[in-house]
Amino acid sequence: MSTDAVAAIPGDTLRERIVDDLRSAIGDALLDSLVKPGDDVWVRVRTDAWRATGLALRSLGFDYFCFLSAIDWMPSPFGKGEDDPTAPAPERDDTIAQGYAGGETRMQVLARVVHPTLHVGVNVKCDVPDSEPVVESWIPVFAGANWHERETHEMFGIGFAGHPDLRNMYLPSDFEGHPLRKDFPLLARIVKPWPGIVDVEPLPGGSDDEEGDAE
Amino acid sequence: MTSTESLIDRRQLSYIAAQAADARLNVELETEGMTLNIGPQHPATHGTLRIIARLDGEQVVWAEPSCGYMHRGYEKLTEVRTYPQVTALVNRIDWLGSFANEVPFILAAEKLMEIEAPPRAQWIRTILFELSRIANVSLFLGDLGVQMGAITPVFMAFRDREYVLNLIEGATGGRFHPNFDRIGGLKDDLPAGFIDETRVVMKKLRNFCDEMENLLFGNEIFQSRTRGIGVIPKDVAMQYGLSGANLRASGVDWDLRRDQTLPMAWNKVDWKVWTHPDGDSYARCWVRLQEVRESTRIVDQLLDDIPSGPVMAKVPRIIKVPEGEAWVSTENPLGEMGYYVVSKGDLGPFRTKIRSASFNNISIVPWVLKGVYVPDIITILASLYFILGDIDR
Amino acid sequence: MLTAQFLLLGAVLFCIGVYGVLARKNAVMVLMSIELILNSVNLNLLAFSVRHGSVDGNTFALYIIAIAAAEVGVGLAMVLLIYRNRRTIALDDLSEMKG
Amino acid sequence: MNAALLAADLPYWAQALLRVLGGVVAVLLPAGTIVYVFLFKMMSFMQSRLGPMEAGPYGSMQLFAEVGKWLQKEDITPERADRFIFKIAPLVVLVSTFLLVAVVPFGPDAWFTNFEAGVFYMLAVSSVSVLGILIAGWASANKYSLLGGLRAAGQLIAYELPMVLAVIGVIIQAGTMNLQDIVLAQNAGSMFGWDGLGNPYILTQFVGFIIFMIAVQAELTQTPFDMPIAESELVSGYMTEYSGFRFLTFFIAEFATAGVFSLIASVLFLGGWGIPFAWFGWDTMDSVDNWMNVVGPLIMVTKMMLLSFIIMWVRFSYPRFREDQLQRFAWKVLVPVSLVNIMITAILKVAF
Amino acid sequence: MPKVPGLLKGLGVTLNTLKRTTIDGANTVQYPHEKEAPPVRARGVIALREDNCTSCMLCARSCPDWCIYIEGHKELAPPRRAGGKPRQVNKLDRFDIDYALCMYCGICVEVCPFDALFWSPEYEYSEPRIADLLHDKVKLGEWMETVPEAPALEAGAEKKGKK
Amino acid sequence: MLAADLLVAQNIGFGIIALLMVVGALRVVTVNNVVHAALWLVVVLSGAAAQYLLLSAEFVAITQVLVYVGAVMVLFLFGTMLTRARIGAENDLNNKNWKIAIPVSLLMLGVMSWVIVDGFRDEKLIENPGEMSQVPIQLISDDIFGPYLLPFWALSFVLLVAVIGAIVLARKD
Repeated sequence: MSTDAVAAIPGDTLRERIVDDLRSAIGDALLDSLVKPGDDVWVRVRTDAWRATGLALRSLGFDYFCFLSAIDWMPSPFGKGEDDPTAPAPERDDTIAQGYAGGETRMQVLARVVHPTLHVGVNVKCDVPDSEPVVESWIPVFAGANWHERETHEMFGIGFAGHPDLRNMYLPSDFEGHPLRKDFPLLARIVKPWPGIVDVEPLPGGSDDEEGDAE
Repeated sequence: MTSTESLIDRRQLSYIAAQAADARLNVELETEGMTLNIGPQHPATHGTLRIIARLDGEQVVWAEPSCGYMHRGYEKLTEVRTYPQVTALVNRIDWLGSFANEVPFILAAEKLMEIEAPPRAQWIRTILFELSRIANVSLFLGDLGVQMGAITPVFMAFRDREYVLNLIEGATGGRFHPNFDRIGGLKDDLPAGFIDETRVVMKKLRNFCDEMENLLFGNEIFQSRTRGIGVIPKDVAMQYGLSGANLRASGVDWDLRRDQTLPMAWNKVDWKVWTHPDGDSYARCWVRLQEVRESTRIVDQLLDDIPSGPVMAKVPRIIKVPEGEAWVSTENPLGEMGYYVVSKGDLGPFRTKIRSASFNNISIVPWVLKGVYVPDIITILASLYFILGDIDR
Repeated sequence: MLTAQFLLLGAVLFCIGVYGVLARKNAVMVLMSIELILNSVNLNLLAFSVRHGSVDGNTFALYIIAIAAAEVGVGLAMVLLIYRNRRTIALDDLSEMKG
Repeated sequence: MNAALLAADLPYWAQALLRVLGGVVAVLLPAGTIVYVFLFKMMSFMQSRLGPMEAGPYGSMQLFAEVGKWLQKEDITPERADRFIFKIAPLVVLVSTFLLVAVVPFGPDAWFTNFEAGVFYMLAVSSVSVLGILIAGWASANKYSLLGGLRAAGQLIAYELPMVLAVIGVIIQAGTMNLQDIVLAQNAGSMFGWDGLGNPYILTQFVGFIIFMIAVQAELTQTPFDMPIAESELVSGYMTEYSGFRFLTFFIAEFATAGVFSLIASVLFLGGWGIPFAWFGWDTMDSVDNWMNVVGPLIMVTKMMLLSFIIMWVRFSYPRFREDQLQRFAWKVLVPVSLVNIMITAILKVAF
Repeated sequence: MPKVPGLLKGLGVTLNTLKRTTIDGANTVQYPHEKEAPPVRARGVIALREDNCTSCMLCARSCPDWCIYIEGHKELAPPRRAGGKPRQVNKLDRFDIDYALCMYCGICVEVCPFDALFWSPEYEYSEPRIADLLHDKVKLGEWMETVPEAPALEAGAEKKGKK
Repeated sequence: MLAADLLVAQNIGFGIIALLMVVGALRVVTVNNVVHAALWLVVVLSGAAAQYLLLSAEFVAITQVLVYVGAVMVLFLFGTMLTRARIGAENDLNNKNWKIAIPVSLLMLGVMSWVIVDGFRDEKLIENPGEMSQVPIQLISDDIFGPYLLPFWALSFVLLVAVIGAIVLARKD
């Protein structure tokens, strides 16, 4: 019955122990970590230790590969596409702010592995150098990373050293650009103006500040 | 190459050897190699998946799925939409079990907002979640027959799935895309008469499961088509991140409904996680059949004691989710469906990584199809059970 | 009906078959030509069977058909073997009897 | 159909014409009936639905609508196909069906031809359809079609052997290869000295009957042996590229052959145009009353429907085999079993 | 190879279904002749009560597909109380929903603060031309007749006024 | 039916079928597509079966259809499709001495026709065509299992050897 299983679900001490174990395994390659109480654990590792982290996690018993992706922390220069195309472009905050466990670069690779018997997962992040966006491939660690890395490469333009074939998964092979990067415009929001821009025409000659007593 | 890799290679080789030993007539006529394109328009790939298979006679030397014919870029789309709008969007990922897609996303947003739906909402969510699982997997059971040439099961599946869809539509208004979950609860309460109807339907579905067991699973032809075909060992399944029934059929006792604490009602009732040690196509199909049965049991028990009360927690009218990151995954009909939501405190998510089950499940295809025969491609694909929208997102 | 008309038909088929065996390069085509020859023989056998009012001709025609089936079976197996090893079934290229 | 009945009075050409017309009726009528009763209605009912209901009462005119639809469809030939062969292939298959029906006796005098070696002829002619299927698959210039054609050829050859062997038991028991005589032998026969029931060979040759029906199922490429057309694997196998009239030809051939094989099976195993308790002691073909020429065909159609029902029932219920399993089943199960059956039959024949 | 029981059981299932369909009738409905009534909550088509609409643009703004087009102008209406100031009201000029784009999420119905939009379970409005799926305010108003009452709720639900 | 009628009908039938067979046989050895050649061969073989029927050998004719058309030709087509059956013409089906083959076979034909015509002149196949009836199968079986039993055994052995040989040759390993 499920009550035993619920009892076995680990608490935050276990999560902290996992971080400690990982730190002892990879040393100072572990840059930062965050244990959110009752929730989840995030660690950030050095770029050159990306594969080593994977191997270390496997040896810690994290055999289940959940997903691998990336995050582009740059705020979108296009907003939500709900601006009036005739009006001047609005000012937008373009400071890059990374999320949990910090970061230094615009893009981060994010992966999640899970311990199949302890039922606890770890979110691993690693910075992707802005100059040369390449990290090590995780295929030798988890064979299933193959497709995830292909997808990430296609969507973010992040290279994976040691990946046998980084072909596009979804898009045509001659597609230019990396759609999930924030500076890639979403065409659907550009070709057509937002119907919410059009507002009710004011009363001819009437002043706008005057409020009727309706509703 | 690590040691595990060579182990996998060895298993793969022995698997190929075993398959080759079964060669028809034991006389293999070697023929010119041939590349067969299965799809994108092919009756076996329910959707527009394309499998490029290099054949030697009828044996597959190398196979590679090529997806993307239905890529809709949902991860990008979520970045320009508000949270309620995203709920309508994620319905369309696994379109056969739509309601189940909404739940983890809403739970992730609720986690970031640190609110929890009231118990009645949790109960109803769980009931609808399981109903969508039944709707999804019962279609799988019927479709399985069609993939193997039996045309009758699919009609029976559609017949009984219709009852479930009627229930979902009666409660949510949407037959396929309910869009019923809201951050903090549900859009509305159940309509009167829902509980009684559901009980009747659950009985019908258990009957449907019996019929499938007699018509398909007990059939020796079906067994000889599926047993020992497409064996996925435990460690390979874990490496590729298989989930759901595919993982449990490889003998991994892991069900996210049981093994994590979510504000849902699964751990309030008595049910069983089915596993199968074989890891072959038959095991995958069999586990799914048992899961449909188990789901009907869960629904029946949940119906007995729905708590009364509101279905909506107190949430602001304009929902802004506080800054943070959250990962929530649930055991969807197809497997583990998770959302990694990054919020910057806006009306909509900053980035959403949609971890869909089929993407991982289908990524094992090149591995598992090596050395099988053309008819087995179909069996294995059918037993892995994917939804195109769930692969391409 | 004359005896000669069947025999002449047989002769024509036989000669066409001989031409095929001599002129064809493709092993399968040669086998087909041999079938032509065998059939012309059968035609003769049956014609004489009728001519002499005996069923022996029928019997041996049946034997020949059976032999032909066996011959084609083995012949095609050899062709496939050759094709597998050399990727061609042109007989001219097969100057040596190595597998 | 009763061409032979009128043979004495009619000139040569009229006889021939009658036979051709009779043959067309004997092929198209069962095909149409099977398609409507089983494919449209029984299948639908087995799947909790009603099937076609719009064309005519209970959709009874649906078949004509379908034929009309097919006839007005464009006759597409793939660009890289071998045009001539592509076009004649369906006709080869259909010709095989027409040649098959020619030996089936429908009554004491209602037959098209009365071959001495009728059973043997039937087996020979049924194998011609393989040729049509094979060249249809090849000429389509489509990989699925080619695979389907090759599969069909392999399967049809593999199942011809059990079929021949199953029939040999009947031949041994009846002592003749003439289908008409086999009917007579069954109905005029007796079991343990009691001749009320006659001696339908389904009782004494039950194993043979089962093997024959399995082989028929395979010859017709119906599920569980439908790999050549395997919808979910090969799209439609050798029929993939066919449309319009030529697809219709394949379609008619498929169901007409089902009907003809049912007819032959009922001749071989169910006593043909005779029924138990209505065989009034006739012991030679000439002594059979003339009215059997009218009743006989009706009895035959009834038996055909019965056997087609079984064929279709299995078709709608089972998943399909895999190619190698099918071959193994034919060579390792059916052939040995039928050989043993022949042996036992021969021994018993000699012993009694 | 195959043992008999499993194969026979399969035949039994189909025969049973055949029997059931013959006796109890089919599970399907002969569609154009008889129709199944969709449930009350079914999201078939959106109806517009034009009087309630103030062209506040909320629905158009929250539509994920941008398929609602609203144009309106302000206008002076006679005062509600005698002697009062003339009110300024929003008058609706255009209210179109493009059903070729709509994904039936129902957000517009929910966000409408003035109860101007309703779901109707009506579903037979397919058109041969895609452009005809753009329903204008007249057509949307006609759907109002088909809008049903909200259903009663299941036992244990907290009663609350319709929002 | 009159014997003379039958004779005319049979002769016309013979002529048509013989013409078809000769054309078919010529196409078999000249056409430049393996599958087409095989199909022409089917025409020849079916024609041969019809000729056998004319020669009152019903059983042999049916066997011809069963074995040749139903099995051997299918095997041919199967084999060619497994190896290299392309759609369209192939150029290199003839070898270089096909030019010599023509006079050789023509010479043979000449010699043989001269011998046949000289030897049989207008000798009738059977004196009274009306008496021609199909050979009873029983006679054939008596023949096979009587005087010609030894060849039958030898043949069975040959067939067995052929089956084993074919399997051994075609096996992959």
